[in-house]
Amino acid sequence: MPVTVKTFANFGEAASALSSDRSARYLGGGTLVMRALNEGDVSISTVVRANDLALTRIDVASSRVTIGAGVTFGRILAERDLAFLHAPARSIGGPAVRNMGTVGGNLFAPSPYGDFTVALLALDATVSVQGGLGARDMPIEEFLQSRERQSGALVLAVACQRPASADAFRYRKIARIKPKGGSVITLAAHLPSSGGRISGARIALGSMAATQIRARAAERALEGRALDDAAINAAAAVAAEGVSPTDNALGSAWYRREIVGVHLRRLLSGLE
Amino acid sequence: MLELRKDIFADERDDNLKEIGKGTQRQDMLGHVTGTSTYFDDHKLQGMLHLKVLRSPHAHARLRRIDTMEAERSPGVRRIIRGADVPRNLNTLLSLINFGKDDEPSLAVDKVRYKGEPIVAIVADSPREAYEAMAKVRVDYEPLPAVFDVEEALKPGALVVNETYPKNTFIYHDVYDHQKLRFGDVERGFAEADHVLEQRYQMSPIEHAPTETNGSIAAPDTNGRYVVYTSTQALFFSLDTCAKILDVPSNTFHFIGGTVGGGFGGKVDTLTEPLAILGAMLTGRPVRYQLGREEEMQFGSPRGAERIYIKDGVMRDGRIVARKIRAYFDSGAYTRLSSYAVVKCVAHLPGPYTIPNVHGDVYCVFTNRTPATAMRGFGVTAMDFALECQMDKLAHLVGIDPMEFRILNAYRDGDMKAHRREAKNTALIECAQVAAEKAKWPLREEVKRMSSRKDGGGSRAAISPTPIEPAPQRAAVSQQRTTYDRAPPAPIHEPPPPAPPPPPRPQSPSHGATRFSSVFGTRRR
Amino acid sequence: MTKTPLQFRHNGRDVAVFVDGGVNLLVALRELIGDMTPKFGCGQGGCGACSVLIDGELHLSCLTLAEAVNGRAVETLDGLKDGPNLHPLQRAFMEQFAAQCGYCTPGMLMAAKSLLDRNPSPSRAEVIEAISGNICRCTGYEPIINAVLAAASSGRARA
Amino acid sequence: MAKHRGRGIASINYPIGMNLGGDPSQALVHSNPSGKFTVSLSSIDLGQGMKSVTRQICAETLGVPVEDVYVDTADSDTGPHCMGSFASRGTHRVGNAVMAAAKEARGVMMEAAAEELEVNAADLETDGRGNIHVKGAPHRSISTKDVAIAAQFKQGKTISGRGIFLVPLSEVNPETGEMSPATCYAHACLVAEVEVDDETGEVAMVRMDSAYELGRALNPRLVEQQLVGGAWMGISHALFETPEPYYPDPTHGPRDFVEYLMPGPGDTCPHDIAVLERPAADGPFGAKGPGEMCANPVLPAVANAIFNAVGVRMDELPITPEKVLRAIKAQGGARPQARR
Repeated sequence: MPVTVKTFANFGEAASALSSDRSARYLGGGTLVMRALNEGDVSISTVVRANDLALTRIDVASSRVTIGAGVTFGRILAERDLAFLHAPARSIGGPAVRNMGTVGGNLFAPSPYGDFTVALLALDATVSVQGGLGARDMPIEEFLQSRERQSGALVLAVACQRPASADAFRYRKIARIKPKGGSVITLAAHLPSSGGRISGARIALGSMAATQIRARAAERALEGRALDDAAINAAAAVAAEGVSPTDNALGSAWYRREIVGVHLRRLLSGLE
Repeated sequence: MLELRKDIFADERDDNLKEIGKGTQRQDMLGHVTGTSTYFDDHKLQGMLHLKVLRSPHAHARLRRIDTMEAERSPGVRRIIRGADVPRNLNTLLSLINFGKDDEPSLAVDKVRYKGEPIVAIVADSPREAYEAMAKVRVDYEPLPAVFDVEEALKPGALVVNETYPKNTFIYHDVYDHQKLRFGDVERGFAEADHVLEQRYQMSPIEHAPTETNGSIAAPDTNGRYVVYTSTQALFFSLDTCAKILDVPSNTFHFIGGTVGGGFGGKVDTLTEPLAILGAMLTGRPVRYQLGREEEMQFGSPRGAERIYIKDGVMRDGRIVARKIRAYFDSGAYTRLSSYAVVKCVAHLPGPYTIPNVHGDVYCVFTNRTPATAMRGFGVTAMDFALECQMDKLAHLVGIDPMEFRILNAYRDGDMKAHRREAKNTALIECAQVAAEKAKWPLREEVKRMSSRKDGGGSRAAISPTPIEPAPQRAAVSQQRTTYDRAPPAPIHEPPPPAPPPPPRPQSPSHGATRFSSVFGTRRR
Repeated sequence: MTKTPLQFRHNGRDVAVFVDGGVNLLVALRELIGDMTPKFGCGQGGCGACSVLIDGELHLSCLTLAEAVNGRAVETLDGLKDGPNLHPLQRAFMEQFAAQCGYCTPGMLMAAKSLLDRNPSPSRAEVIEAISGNICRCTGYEPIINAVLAAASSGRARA
Repeated sequence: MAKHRGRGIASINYPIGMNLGGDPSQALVHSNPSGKFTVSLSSIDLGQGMKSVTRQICAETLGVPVEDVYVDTADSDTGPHCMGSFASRGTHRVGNAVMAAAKEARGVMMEAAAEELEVNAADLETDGRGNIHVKGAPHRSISTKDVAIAAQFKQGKTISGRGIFLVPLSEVNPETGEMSPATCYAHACLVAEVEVDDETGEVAMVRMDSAYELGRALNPRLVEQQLVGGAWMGISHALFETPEPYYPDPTHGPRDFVEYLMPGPGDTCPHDIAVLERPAADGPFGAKGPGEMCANPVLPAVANAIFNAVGVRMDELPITPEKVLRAIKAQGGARPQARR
């Protein structure tokens, strides 16, 4: 079947079109869907686009920021109020990919992609999803666990709390190639503190399981402690707990397990 | 930063030249920066069709049935090409120089021997329609066990990869399963040596990864011929290969190329031209066949893997007295050019050093992986890696500075090389001296004074007595075993006894291709 | 196959074509407009050979749905020259011998232009970042980095 | 955590042209009526500079400015046979063929000039700026343009030449491997410095110093292109590249440029190169070929530098962080060798 492109002015209509047609894919920034079409993926015969302005809105007015699913990484980098997300945004692709790839699309990007989502997971983001039956917000963790079933849904936006300070959120992508490369491991840590003690740490890892996951043992190791060498070493020592990486062209499961603690320690201690 | 050291070898050069030696701008640079350099794909032909190839998902399988009925009826399909449509569906690239037997089909017929082997070609109005038709081709595979390791493939009873070579090795001189190098007596050398070091090296395959993938456009020309725009690295090589496979006179084709988006050896194999031309012949329309990036990476031929064993005997004073090498080139499922690389590798032994006793056995081995081909440094890159890592270990072992160790053993003018030709025009010592100077690597004065033009020849020009039959294994003498020593695997299988090569048989090609020359006693069948 | 009309500005000139559904901008530029300067290197977004500017912003034409540029302005290497005069980047690429096979050059130049349009005095690190989505297999990148830096300083000299 | 630096070296040689010879190339050179020359080849320029280096060889041989020569490559109807662009044979084989063709064309050009100046051709020389004059008497001169016009319209001569270069095929002895593989060899020695992270196994290039002997640098800028780009490819082969990351296990093959690893523009390092020229007896102006050999010394130099840095021998390519880390762990930690 030839490919049909359907463009909607309203995301609700786009969502309906997606959920009613198994061969339909949402175009987003095009980096996933156009590649699939270029490579002869004949399972796609409808491409759905939405021009709804809501999809490209950025709201930074309050301590909770909302980013439309259609916002590109290039736009995030241009937004001074989103400085805490600049490191993850810059870690994606080259400049051209960043001008195309979107926050929403990144949620669906298969390994070794999806680095921005690691940051969102550490920031405990919520994902607004428009399905055939209406819109709802879900925690990003729940979204990722059910991602396979979300392919007929349309993500509208993500939202997260702004970290209290620049130091409270850290991000690092370990890649073989510089300055741009696929992820061997991607790490993000949100480290809220009160009275000098970590409270409610969230550490997220990319390329360490089928989807982005949290390093819960490492989070627990930091909880209630000052971010000193002892706490950092304790977290690093258990960084590999609960991970299930696989071999791929960028690194083996063995290697990822070996170095995840090293890189977590370096991230937490602020070392290169 | 590049510095011309005109002071060195100045007496051998006439530098009184006008154009030579100048950094003149490239003739093609303006075209490159304006985007007007014309690559094969920059030819826009009216009514052009697109060719896509269905590839095997199995590394080794029997093809029980290929059903293209539904695909033939798919919208936009102009023609489906199967193996039976290819006039001469068996070829080996170097048949053009009479080296090796035809062993590779353009489209697989009864068996596939590597993952990605082409089975059916689809010519359609658009790439999308070709892909849709491809999804409708039904192939009934009977998966077979596969072999991926060169030494596994040589074990007795190993499955046969390529029936043309039932022992899974290319055949040299009609009798040997490898190419030999025999110069002096390595066993005697090892017996005399203060240290013996045996090591194993492995290089995995490498993809050429040119930014332009392999491809070609073939179109009926106004005079009954076919014009072919191509990314080939070797215009007549590809032209004559197509003439043979399509069984037509070579002047049927007008090949145009010359501006290519990188090759590095990966555009010699003539992967796309025969099918693009056949598509044009069968449809009467221009046909474009360009590999996608994933196809190029996974199924475009790579630089083949090599496994290399080196055993060296070295004296305390740093002289290497014996070097024995056994190497396996992983050719993948078909020969392509690996057979040639083996001989080039043998010629390269033992590296740029004068060693009185050298013994080499190099094998071209078939496995169920993508056929390998030429790449920049063909036949030499992996061997140089092994040799130079080995040199570093030897220097460490005898406690000599590694730069001085190389200069000490470097070949010089007048020395005899292991392939029994006199070394001339050598310059390894000077390169080492200048590199050391650049890197501020300290060398002793006497080493700085050494020269490629001094102290060569004489006893270094001699060929030591060389046993015809391999000498029997001697009992281990008082050699130091070292921390590098690892138990080397025993030889996998003995070569057949030497036999004289049969007399050459005259042969004339029945196809239209030009026969360039004749190499070895091995002849195309 | 149903075709969709598409109109956009191509290097300052209005063009209109009909495209097949799902066709990318690279195919539209090369096969329908006849602008062969953007190159196919991968179709995956990994090599940058097809880089173009859309409304002044660097994009990969192979991953851009052709229909999505309707009414927008597309710039390719073919539009980089000012009449017969080479752009400073083109001159710098020549002077630095920053091309061998030349296949990545159109994408490199567009990526570099995108940088200099926004940042006329980039650091070496910024140049490296700007071309990080473009693969070159021949040059080892060093001459390309030097060419972009040289073009930037020649631009400053003129200003 | 510690990062360790180390230096390693390698020295190599490389044969020029197809092994055993038997790989001819032809060239045709002809002038138009204005004394501008075209070289017709079927050879390929895949970035190495075939068009440019043969252009300079032709101009030098003819004795005309390089602007008066253009090279047309790779049309099987107009370009005579060439074996192809591989085996570092372009400069040597095609260069020699072009030189032979240009010599023949020059002979006709000098005869035609001699007829116009009414002297013996042996008494003439070119000035490289488009003029032919009597030796020792520069005022008795004629431009190549006027010679070409006279040859075409008055004398009825074609200023053209044919060239072929063939190293005759060598046989190989099956028992001893005795053969004549190549007529000349290029040489190189390279020092690599690396930095190894002993907790992650990552290797970063610090710098390279090298010397390459190439017979003659016909165009130093093109030589530099080959050596700089080739050394980058050597780093790539040493540390990154493979379509089979777990060879001989064929799984997990890369599908794109994210998964197929090559050094990015941020992975380069300073590289200081010296070029030596020891002319080859049968090279065009002594030239050998820089193209194929330039990556080769980098691979072992990097492996040897890693040993110097952390004391582990890396005998399998590519040298991934995983392989380095496994080796460091197997020996119980980094063991830096004597700094050199």
